[in-house]
Amino acid sequence: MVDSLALAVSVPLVGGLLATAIPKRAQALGLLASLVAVIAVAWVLVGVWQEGSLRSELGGWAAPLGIALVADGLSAALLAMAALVALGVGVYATGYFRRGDAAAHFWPLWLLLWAALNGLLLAADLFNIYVTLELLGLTAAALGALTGSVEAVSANLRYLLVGLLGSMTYLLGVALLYTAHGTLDLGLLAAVIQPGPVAASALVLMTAGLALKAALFPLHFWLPPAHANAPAPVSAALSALVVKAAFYLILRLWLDVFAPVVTPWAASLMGLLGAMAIIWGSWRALRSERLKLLAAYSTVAQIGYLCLFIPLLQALPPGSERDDLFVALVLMALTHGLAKAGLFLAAGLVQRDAGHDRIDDLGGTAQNMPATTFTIALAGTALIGLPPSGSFIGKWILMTSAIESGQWWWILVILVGTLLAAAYVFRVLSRAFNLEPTPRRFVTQARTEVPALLLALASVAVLGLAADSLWRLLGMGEGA
Amino acid sequence: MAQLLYGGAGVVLFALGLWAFLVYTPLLRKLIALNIMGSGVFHLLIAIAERGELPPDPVPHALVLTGIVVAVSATALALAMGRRLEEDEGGR
Amino acid sequence: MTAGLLLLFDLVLVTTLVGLAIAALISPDLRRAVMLFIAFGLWLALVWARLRAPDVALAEAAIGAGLGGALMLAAARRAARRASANGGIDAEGGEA
Amino acid sequence: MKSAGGLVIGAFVLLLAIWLLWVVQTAIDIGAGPRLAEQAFAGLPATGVSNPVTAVLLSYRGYDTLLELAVLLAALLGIWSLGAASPGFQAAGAVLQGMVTLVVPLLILAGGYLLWVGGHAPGGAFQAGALLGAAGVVMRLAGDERAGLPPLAAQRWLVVAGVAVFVLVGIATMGLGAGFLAYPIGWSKWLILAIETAATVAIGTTLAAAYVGGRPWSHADVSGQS
Amino acid sequence: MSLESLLPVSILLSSLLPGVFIFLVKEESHILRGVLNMAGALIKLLLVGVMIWGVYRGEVYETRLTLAPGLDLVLAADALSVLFVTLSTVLWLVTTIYAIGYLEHSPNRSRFFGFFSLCVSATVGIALAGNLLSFVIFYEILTLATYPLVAHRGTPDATRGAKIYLAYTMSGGVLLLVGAIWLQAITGPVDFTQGGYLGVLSEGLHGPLVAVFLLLLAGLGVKAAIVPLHGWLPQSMVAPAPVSALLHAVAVVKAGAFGILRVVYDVYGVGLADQLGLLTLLGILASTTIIYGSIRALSQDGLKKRLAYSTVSQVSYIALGASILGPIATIGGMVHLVHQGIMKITLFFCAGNYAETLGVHNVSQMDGVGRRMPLTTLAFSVGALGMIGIPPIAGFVTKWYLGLGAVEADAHWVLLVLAASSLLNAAYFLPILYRAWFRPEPDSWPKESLPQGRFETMGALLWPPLITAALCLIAGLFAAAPFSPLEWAELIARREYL
Repeated sequence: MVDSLALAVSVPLVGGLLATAIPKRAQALGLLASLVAVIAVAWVLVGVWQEGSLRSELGGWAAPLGIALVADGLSAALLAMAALVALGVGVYATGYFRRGDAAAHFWPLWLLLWAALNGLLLAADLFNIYVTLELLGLTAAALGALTGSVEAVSANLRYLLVGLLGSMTYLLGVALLYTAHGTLDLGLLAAVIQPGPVAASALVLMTAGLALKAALFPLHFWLPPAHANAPAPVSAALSALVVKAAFYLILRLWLDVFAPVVTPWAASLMGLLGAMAIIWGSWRALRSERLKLLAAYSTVAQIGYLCLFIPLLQALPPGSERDDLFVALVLMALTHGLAKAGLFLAAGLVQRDAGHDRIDDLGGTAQNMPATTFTIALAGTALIGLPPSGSFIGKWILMTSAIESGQWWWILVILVGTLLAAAYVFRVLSRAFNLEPTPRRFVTQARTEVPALLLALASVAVLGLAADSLWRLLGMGEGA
Repeated sequence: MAQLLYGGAGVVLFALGLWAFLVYTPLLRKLIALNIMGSGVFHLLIAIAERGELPPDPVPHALVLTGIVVAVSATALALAMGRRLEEDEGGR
Repeated sequence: MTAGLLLLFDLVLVTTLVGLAIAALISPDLRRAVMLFIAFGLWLALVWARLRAPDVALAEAAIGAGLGGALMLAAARRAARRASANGGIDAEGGEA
Repeated sequence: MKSAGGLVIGAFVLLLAIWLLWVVQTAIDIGAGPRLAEQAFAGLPATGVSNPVTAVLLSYRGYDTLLELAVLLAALLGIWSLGAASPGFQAAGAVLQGMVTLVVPLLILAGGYLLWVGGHAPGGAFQAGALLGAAGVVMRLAGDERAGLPPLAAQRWLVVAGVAVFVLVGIATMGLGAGFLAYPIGWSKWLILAIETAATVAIGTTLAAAYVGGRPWSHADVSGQS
Repeated sequence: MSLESLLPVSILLSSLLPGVFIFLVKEESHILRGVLNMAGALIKLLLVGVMIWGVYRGEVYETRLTLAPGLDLVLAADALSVLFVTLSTVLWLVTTIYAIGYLEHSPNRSRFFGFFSLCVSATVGIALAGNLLSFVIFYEILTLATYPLVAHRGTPDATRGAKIYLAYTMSGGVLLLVGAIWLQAITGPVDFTQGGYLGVLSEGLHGPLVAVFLLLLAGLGVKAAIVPLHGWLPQSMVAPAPVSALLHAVAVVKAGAFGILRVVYDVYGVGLADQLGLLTLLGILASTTIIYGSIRALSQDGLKKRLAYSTVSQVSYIALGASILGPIATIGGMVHLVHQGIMKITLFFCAGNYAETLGVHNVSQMDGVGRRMPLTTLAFSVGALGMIGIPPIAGFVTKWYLGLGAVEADAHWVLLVLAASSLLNAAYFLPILYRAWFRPEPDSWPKESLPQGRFETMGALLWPPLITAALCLIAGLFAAAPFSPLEWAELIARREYL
């Protein structure tokens, strides 16, 4: 019995070990491990596509004593996105880190981060989630500080501490649940959980801890400096994947495990925080002077969009409408993930070429790099939510649901957020239009520009036009 | 009764650590605070594992063991980052 | 040993533990704070031994209090050295 | 510490503590059962070890421990990426030196003992590894810049050893047709011992290297291209 | 997939794919870029020819892609879409020739032509959109693809114009989006249906339907430049002449007007729209725009600005036609979609020629241009007279049908609007013609660049306005011939009012 779920975690892990042990070959080994890991993830994806969901009991011990890995449509979709982004980031990194030394530090940590991410998405055990969260947080902070500049190290030290605070808070929630219910398995817990002070407190504690890690407004303060000062491939992974991973857990808890505990008031509060994140994040992105800071603030806003779904999902009874809304949420998360990865990778190229990333002074540089400017434009399209990107469809369904459930006020938030997003995206793009200089060719460095462009393109064209297959992937997983 | 007494102590430790984390700015103090917060949670887990006459529940023990190692790893990384900052500031 | 005596013993253990934690958290001198933290860790190990968790007690003493404490102590010593170099202005160590 | 803000935070934390105390009591009342204890003891014979904590750590929840070792490794990699280690302390006096020659072998011996008894008595890889690490710390304090560690190239292999053996065992059991980390009956005890040995070495090396606090003997620039 | 389902998407791809490749073409490869451009334009023309023939015979062409449950991207060809598709395709071909000549020596041509092709693809997508979702998708893509063209020159003026353009169209876009979503929340997914599909809804929903209409109208009105949402159009005249010509005479403003036609006829249905009082509202807005645009045009000295305000005014004839109940006015409105397009593009081509050849940008500099550039000025005169409504040029046909329709519907005030507008048209166009033909030439032109060919200017710049001017005459003279725009508009009206 070959267990694709365990492989999805252990392949990048082994890659990380090899890259640690043999630093001279770190890049080659890392790329090789990335390829194998992508195959493992594809295997999981095929399994979920055919079976609906996969479960494997590790160590031969069934839950609650053992730990299980579970892949349903949601985790499979996010795994696939992580694999795509990771592949893009990996190829990009070979062109980005010119010194072997930097690459030798990047690869082991990066592969461990990927392993943690896959582990988190597949985890079905509360304490195991804690361990993956810590692995994720440590590798992310270490990677973020890789440039070694004072800004990067201090921002990521703050990120590390905030992450630890979040983990501790989360762990207290886990301890309460184990005290009351004697199990750590998500599925078993969902079966026995009852509304009451313990469940409510555990949910609040865990959500607060995860919200810190997901940079949910008003706990987002650490994100912009940490993401803006990291090396570009790391920023891409942090913004696209690490933050989303924490949000994924919030989603799991609120929609699956704690569904009977969540009240309309609590869900509306999440929506409200999301609304504030959208407005605040977009506004700060608009006012940012640096491109990477803009992208980082836009991440704060995008997490807000995902939160808007929670009150609407909570209000809907199980059925096809709720399923549609749920898939729309996933679609939105995937689109943002790919788009934000593309945007950060492109921003890194602009920064490297110009020596800075001040938006007001980007004129000639951006113009001279058509492929990179295109990447920013495509990613921007997805961030605004314009067609044909996946987030357009997500937004359409979100707004439909807001109208149908009578919670029309969210629409106003979405509209304002959309216009603000358009303003900040086009503020950057307008720098790319001059008659001179005329770019020599479309692509200047294929190894870095093409992965960025493909990621952004995937967020716009693939997720937009092939969104229907996501319904099939998740529809089976959700057992609609 | 022991469960409640020790578990309550765990919660108190958690709260004390949280308070100190929020109130102090120096890195080392924040780390002490975080470690005491963590110890509080671990303490709660150890407390509920104790079952009087019966042998204690080994699962929380194992969780805490894992937690201790994770906490010390994070502390070590944070201290190294702090030292890097000190060196940079000292070099200016 | 009667139950009452045991409870008293427990109470003393817990009170000392919390007292050490408070002392470690609010001690004005950073190096003493770390020392107190180490003492707290060792006391915690003792309490856990009382709670029949010898494995964890060993680990906490060796890893949590021992190595964690050693790391912090080194940092505190550096901070103190720096503070004396700066004329004692920045006694609290690096900013987070 | 700003007094007004500190007061607000203090009040908030106090309320939180009271609320949590009540919740803990409620939780204990709800869950006053055996939780997982009985199952853990019932499964013990199949694990090949008699110390239940070791059974949980390496058999029932071995996967957690695997990732935990990865966390430790990640922390060290992070520390290494931050730059070179600072120079060690000046050579210690004769008294300390004498103590080192006594203490270090003792620590290593105790580590080996703890590792061995971990299967049936309190102890195991973490405690043993911690003692090895402590030996390194003592040597560093006594003036050995390397904290008794081998050269970097060998260190790299040692620090990955724990996770490597663990994950390879997992993949191997999977290849044998059992699940990931599902040790075949009869092999269990020895596989666990092998994993624990590797883990002990890795933990000891990692902790000592973390105490050294940076990449030794390499001063190349680590900054990325941004 | 059958041939019938492939045709609409092939028409879309015939400009999209060349567009994508053009981006990748090196700046120096003039010939490759030209070949890609022309091949795309010709293939599209061919495919559209097939489609015209098929739709005339009643064939159904439909490409359908399910994006999500209930959300289908539909490209379908009915008579109305064919009208718009044909217009854009023919004018794209002509404008491509013009643009190749116009941008001969200017930098960043790959970027320009790439986005130019994307714009045409988006316009064709709008024309073929088979439901409101598809319409919104292409409508937004059009916004995105035109922004780089407006900003193309990168001067502070261009950046500012592009910013204003974007602010208007994005705001309009989100209102349209909300309207479309609200409507779909009420009805569920429904394709455009001749005669509308909302008539069957209960009266209780009439309140929301009015609100939805206002949202849709606000969104479409921005691109159709209906007062007070027209502010972006004069500002966007900083764009290069081919952009102003194709996009601001044809693609963008027509997309808005076309959308209004779709909403009135194929979503609400004229009956329901009239019953809800929406036609009256539309009529008032359109009339106001017609008069206001003409008055503002009077005082513009910049030739392109004057043409822009003229566009503001003329595009609303289409909405006016839709607002009058009855098939004859419908024909007038629909046929103006084509007529206004070919007339206005002629005028913009000519304005571009004056600017390129002589450096003439303002009306006050146009004394005697007719002697210096007789052929261009001849084309300009045809376009201008057509706009005023002089027979036998195409514009006359429009005004005649609108007038007849107004009489038929007893909306006599429309005649007043038409008369006033025609007078104003004359007042701002005739002085130009007078200057051009009858004033003496000045001693020197502002910035004359001598043409290298036999004609008054480069051939690539001269032929397009002559062709479109000829089309204006043909559309007017042979209005009754089969497959003329008028005949086709009658076909649509017959099917709508069936």
